[in-house]
Amino acid sequence: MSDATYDSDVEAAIRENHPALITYITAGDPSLEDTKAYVEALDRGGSDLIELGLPFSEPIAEGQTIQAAINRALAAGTTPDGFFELVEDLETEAPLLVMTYYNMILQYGDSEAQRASEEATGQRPRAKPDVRPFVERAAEAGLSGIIVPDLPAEESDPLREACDDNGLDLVFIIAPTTEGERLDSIMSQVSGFAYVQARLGTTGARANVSGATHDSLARLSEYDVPKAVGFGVSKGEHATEIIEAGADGVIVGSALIDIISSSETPGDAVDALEAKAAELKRGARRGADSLTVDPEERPEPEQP
Amino acid sequence: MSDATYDSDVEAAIRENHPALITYITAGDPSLEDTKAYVEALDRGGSDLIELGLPFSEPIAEGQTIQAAINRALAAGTTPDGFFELVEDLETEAPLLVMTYYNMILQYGDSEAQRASEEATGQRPRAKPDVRPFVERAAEAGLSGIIVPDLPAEESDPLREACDDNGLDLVFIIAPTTEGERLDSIMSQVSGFAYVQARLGTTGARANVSGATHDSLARLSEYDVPKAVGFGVSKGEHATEIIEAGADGVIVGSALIDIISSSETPGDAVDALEAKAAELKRGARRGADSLTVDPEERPEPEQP
Amino acid sequence: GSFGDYGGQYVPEALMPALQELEDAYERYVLENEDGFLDEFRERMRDFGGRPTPLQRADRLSERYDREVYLKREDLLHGGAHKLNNALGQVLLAKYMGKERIIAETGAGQHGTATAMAAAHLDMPCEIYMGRTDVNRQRPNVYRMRMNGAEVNPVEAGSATLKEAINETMRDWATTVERTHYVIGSVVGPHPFPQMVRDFQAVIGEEIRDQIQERAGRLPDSVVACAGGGSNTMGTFHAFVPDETVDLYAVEAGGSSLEIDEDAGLAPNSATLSTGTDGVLHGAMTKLLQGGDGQIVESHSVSAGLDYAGVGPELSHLVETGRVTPTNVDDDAALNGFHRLSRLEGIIPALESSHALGYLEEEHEELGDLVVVNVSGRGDKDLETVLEETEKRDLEAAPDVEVFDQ
Amino acid sequence: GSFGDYGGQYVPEALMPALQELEDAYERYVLENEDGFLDEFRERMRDFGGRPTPLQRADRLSERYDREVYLKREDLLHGGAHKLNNALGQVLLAKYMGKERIIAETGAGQHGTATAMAAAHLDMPCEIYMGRTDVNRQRPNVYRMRMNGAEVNPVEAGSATLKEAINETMRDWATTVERTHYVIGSVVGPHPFPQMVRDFQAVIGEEIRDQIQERAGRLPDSVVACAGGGSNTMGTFHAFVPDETVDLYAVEAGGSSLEIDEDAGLAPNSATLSTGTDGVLHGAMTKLLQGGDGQIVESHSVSAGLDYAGVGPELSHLVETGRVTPTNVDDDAALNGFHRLSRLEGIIPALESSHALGYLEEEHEELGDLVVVNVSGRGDKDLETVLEETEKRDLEAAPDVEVFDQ
Repeated sequence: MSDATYDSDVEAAIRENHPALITYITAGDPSLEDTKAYVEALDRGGSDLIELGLPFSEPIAEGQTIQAAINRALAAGTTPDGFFELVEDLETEAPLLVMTYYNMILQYGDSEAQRASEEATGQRPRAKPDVRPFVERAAEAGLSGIIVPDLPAEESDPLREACDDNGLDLVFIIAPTTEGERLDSIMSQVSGFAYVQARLGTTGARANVSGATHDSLARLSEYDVPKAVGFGVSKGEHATEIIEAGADGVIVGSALIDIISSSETPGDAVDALEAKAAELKRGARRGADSLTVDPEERPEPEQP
Repeated sequence: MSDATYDSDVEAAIRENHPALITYITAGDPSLEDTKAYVEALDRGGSDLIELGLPFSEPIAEGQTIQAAINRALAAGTTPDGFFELVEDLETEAPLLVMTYYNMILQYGDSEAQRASEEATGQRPRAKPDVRPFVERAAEAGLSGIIVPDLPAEESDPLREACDDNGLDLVFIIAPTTEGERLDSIMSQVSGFAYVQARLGTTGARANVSGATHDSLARLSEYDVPKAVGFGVSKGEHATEIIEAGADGVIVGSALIDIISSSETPGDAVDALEAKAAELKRGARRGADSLTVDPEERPEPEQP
Repeated sequence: GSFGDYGGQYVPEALMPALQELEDAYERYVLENEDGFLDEFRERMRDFGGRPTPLQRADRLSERYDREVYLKREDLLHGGAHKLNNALGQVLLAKYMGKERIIAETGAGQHGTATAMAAAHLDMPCEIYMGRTDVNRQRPNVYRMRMNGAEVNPVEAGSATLKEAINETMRDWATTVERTHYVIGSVVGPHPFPQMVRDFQAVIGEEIRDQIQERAGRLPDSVVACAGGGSNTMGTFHAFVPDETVDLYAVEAGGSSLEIDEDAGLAPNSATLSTGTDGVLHGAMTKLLQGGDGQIVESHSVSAGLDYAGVGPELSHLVETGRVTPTNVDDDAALNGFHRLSRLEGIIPALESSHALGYLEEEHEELGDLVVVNVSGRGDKDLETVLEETEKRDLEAAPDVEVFDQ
Repeated sequence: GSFGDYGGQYVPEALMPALQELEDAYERYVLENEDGFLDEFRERMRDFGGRPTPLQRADRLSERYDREVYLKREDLLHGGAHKLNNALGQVLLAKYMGKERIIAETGAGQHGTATAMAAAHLDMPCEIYMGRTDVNRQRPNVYRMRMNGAEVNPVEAGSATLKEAINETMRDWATTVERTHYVIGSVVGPHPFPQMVRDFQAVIGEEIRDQIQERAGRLPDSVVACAGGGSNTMGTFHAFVPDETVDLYAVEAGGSSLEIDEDAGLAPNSATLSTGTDGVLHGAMTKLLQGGDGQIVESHSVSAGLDYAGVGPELSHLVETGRVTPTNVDDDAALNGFHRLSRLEGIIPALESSHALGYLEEEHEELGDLVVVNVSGRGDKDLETVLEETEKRDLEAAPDVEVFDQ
C-alpha cells in the first residue's frame, strides 16, 4: 500500500499490510511446544504482527480468559529463558512482540546464578532491578517490540531508553480515558503503533464492538500514527467495523485463547487458529474495502 | 424427759423426744401419693419432726440432690393446693413443717380465681403479694411451722407476725457465718428450734461431719434454745457425733431423697426410709447415751 | 436497701454477713471514694475500657424519623458492650476488699466474658459457671473466657442453661463466701447489688447528659434503652431520673407473644416490667414473670441477653411510680431494628439494643424532637442467631445472604 | 509520587486519569482541608469511630519485662481494628469527589467489613470482591458486610483467595473508573494511595505521641508495630519518623520459616521487609516476596491479615534508609503473644498484633525503658484459627480448652 520504508519493523508490518491483523496468545499455554505450532498457524492464517504473552503471576490488566491462560502457562513451568528460546526457534513472516508485566522485565537477569554468587559471598542480594538484561535478551532473540500493560508513559523512561538503544518498539496503550495533554504527550512518543483500547475494562472476547471504539478513533484521527484496536475483538465482523471506523489494524487475543482452551487436540487448535486468523483478516479487509467503495463513509477527497 | 409444757408443738417435739430426729422430703417427688406413704414411713421410723418441701422453681439454697427432687415434683404437677391437701390427709405423730421459698408464700392466694375476676373487671392484676393467705392455709391444714431458706431475719417481719397470729413457728437458720450481734438478735427470736447449718454451702449428703458443726455448737451453747443440726447429715454415726457435740436434734434430708430416687419401687422406698429413720434415731440416741455415761464428755455435775 | 416496695435481701442466712460486708465496702469505696477507689476505677475504665464512649448523631435515622436521633455507643467499650463497666467495678472492689477469687454465672456468655476480661486485667483468679447447653452453643464466648485465663465450669443439671448456672454459682458462693466475691451481672440480686451495679453503669447516662448538652445545647426529650435485667437501662437512665422533662423508655423483649402459657410454665417473651407481677427472685422483691402459684416461668426472647424472668428492683419501682415508661417490641421488630441500624448507619447492634431501635421505629412520633438511644453492645455475637431467625421470617429490613448458595 | 526508590504508579493506562484525579482530590481535601474535609473526617472518626483510642499502661507486661510497656488500643476502634481510619477516610473522600460507588477487595474480610461499615455510614453503594474460598471460610465477615448493605461478589478464579479478589477488583475499577472509587486497604498500590492511606492512619501515632508525653513525660524509646501491607505500621510510625531517639520496629510474620521454596512458588512467611527483594507489584515499586524470575510467590502466615507478598513502598524506603528496623517472629511466637496478652491483660489481640507482642517477649531487653506497642485490632475474629493452631503445637502461654470434652 505504501512505498515508504520504516525504521520500525512493527510500524512497517502494519502500514504495509494495511488493514493489519495483530494476534495474541500466551506462551506456554498449554506448553511452549504447542505455542510454537499455534504461532506458526496464526502466521499462516494472515497475522501481520504476533504478540506473545510472557506469563506473570499477577496479571492485573487481564480478563479471566487470559488470566486462565497465564495460570496454565505458569503451571506448565514457563520461564523467561524458555520463552526466549521459543522466540529464537520461531520462523514467522509476522514480526513478534512480547507482552508482559513490568516486574518480569525488571527481574530478568537477577538470575539464580547471580544470587547464588551473592549468597556465597555472604552479601544480601542487592537486587536493584534493571530493565536492560531483559531488553537485550529480547533483541537478541529477535523480538521487534514490547508491550507492558502495567507501565504507563509516566513510568516508562528507563524501559523506553533501553528499547531505543536496542532497536525495539515500546508500544503504548491508549485508553478511552486517555485525553488532553496526556493523550498528546503519549501520541507524540508512539513507537510502532498506538494500541487503542476499545473499551474500559480488561481484555476479553465480547459480543460486539463498543461505542467507545468509534469515539476513540474519532478522537485519534488527527494523529498520524498507526492505530490498532484491541480489547473485546472476536469476530470477522468486529474487524470490519473497526477498520471502517478508521483503525489501521485490529488486535485479537482472548478469542484465540478460547480456541486453544476448548480444542480437543493441539492439532484441532492449530487448524482452528489458522482459520480464525483468516476470518479476522478477511473481516478487516472488508472494512478497508467498504471505505474505498462506499462514498458516504469515505472522507471527502481533497481537491486536486 | 421433761415435764414442762411448751407453747410450741415444734419445741415440744424436740424437747420431749430428745435427742430428736428431724427428717425432710420434697412433697410430690415422685407424686403426692408416694409422699404420703414416705412421710408415714418416716414417722414410723422414729422421726420427731417432719419437714415437707413445697417445691419452688428456683431453689437457690439447695444442693443438687434436693434440686433434682424439686424438679421431679414440679414435673409431676405439684401445687400449693395439692400440698395442703396432702398435709390434711396425713396422720403422723410427728408435727409437720413446710419448707419452701419466700415467693411461694407471697403468691399463695393470688389465685387464678382472683386474677380472673380482676381481668374480668378490666383491672391490671394488683398482685401486691401478701404472706397471710399462705400462713392461714398452713395453719388450717395442720402444719406446725415454716422454714424459708431464702428469708433472713432482716426480711422476716411480715411472715413472723402472720405466723405468730396463726400459732405457727417460723424456724430460723443459723449459718457458720452468723456471728456477733446478728447471732444474738436471731437467737433471741428463735421460734421452735434453731436450725443450725452444719457447714457453708448448700444442702446435700456428705461423708462426714464438718468441723464447723463443732464450732457452731460451741458458739451456740450459751443460748438456751433447742438446736438441730442439718446440711450434710446422712448416717447414724453422724447423728451420734452431732448429738455428742451438744445438739438437741439432727436434720436429715438429702440422704432420704437419695433413697427415694434410687429405689426400684415405691414399696422399697417406704421400707428403706423407715429403716433409715430408725438408724438415724438410734445414732442420735447413742450420742445422747454417751453424754450420759462417758464421764469425760459429761459436763461437771453441779454440787448439790 | 430498697426502692419503694422493691429490693431487699432475700438470701440464705449464710450469705447475709457477706452482703453486709459488701454493703460496707460499697459505701466506703464506691460512695466515699476511700483509698481513691473511684479514681482508679475511672482511670481503668478510660485506659482499659475505652471511656468515654461517643454520643453519635445518627444522620440517616434522624432523616428517616424527621427528628434528631443520637446513639450512645456502648458497643465501642472493650469487650463490645456496657457489661465491662460493672464487671471491672466489682472485680476492682473485690480486690479492695481483699477477696481472693471471683465467680460469676453467665447465660449467653456476655457477662462471663466481661468478668473474665476484668479479672485478667486485675490479676484475680476467676471461675465462670455456665450451663452445658450454653457452653455448647456459645463456644466463641467460652473460648474468650478461657483465653482470658478464667475457668469455665459447665453445669450439667436440668436444662443446663442460665437458671442452673445461677443456682450453681450460688452454691459455690454459699460455700466459699468468706474469700470469694460473686460478680452479679445486672442490677438484680440482693442489696447492695442493684444499687452498686447501677452506680458502676451510671457513667453511661452521665456521659450522655454532658455530651447531648454540648451537642444539642439542651437535654433530650426522651431516652430509650432496652431492658432485660436492666443494667444498661438503669445505667442510661440514672442521671436523668431527676430531669422531669426527659421521658425514659425501657424497651423489653416482647418475644413472639405477651401471653404466658402457665401450663407449660413458659412466657414467650421477657416483658417483665410490662406484664410481670411482684414477687421475690434471686434475692430481691421485684416484678417477675411467674405463674399464679409463684413458680417462675421460662422467659423467651430472640435475644439471649434479655431472656430473664426478673428485672432490677429499681426499675420496677421507677415503673410503678411512673417515672419510667415500660414498653416492648416483638422479635420481628427487634430483628428489623438490627438490620436497619446495620444498613443505614454501619453499626451492627447487639440484638438486645436492637429492641430499643425497634421501638424507635414504631413510636418515634411520641419521642419528641431530640432522642437518645443507647446502643448497649455490638452484634457480632448475634450474627448466627440473626441469620437463622431472619431466614424463618419475612423482614422488611433484612438483606439477602444468597452469597453462600454455591 | 515516590519514597526514594520506591512507590510510583505502575498501573494500566486506563487508570492513570483516575489516579491523577485522586491525587488532585487528595491534595485539595486531605492536605489542604478544602471544604472542611479533614474536620468532617476527624469528627466522624471521633463520633462514629470512637477516637481517640486509649494508650494503656500494661501493668503485668511492664512487670514481666521490667520496663514501662504501653499499649495503643486500636482494637477499640469501631469494627475492631485500625482499618476504619482508612476506610472512612477514603469513602468520605470519594463522596467529596462525587463518586457514586465504592469497591474494595478483601482477603480474610477485615478491610471489606471496615469499608462496608464506612460506606453504610456515608450512604455509598459498596461492592466487595472476595475469593470464593475466603467467602466460605470467613462467613461471619461476609455476614457483617451483607448486614451493612454491601454486595459481596465471590471470585471463583484460581485459588479463589485475596490475589484473585485483587485482580477482579482491578477489572471492575478498570471498567467503571469514572464513577467508582477503589478503596485500597493498606499503604500499598499506586501513588497517591500509600501516602494517602498513611495520612488517614497517621492519627494512631499522633495520638500516641501526645498520650505518652502526657503519661510518661517524654517520648518512648521504641515503638513496635506489626507489618503486613503496613497500614497500622506506617500509621503508628509516621509521627515518630522525625524523632531520631525513637526506635521503630516493624514486626513481620516469620511464619514457619524464612526460606522461600521457589519451585513451589511458596514463601512460608510474609517477611517482606526482612527478606524481600525490589520489584513492582499492584502498582508500586517496593520490596516483594518473589522468585528469581519475578513471579510473585505465595506468602503464608498464621495471621491472614499479614499474609501478603508485598509491603508499603514507604516502609521499604524507611527500612532501606535505616530509620525502621525490620524484624519478624514466627507463628509460634505470635500465638504465644496472643495467649499472653489475653491472659495477663484481659485483651484478646488480633493475630496480626500478636506478632508485635511476640517480638516484645523475645527482644524486650533491646527496647529501652519506655516501649509502646500498637494493638492494631482485636482477636475475636481469630478465635477459631488460634484454637486450631494451638492444638497442633505445644505453646507455653496457651490455656487448656478441655471444657468441651464432654
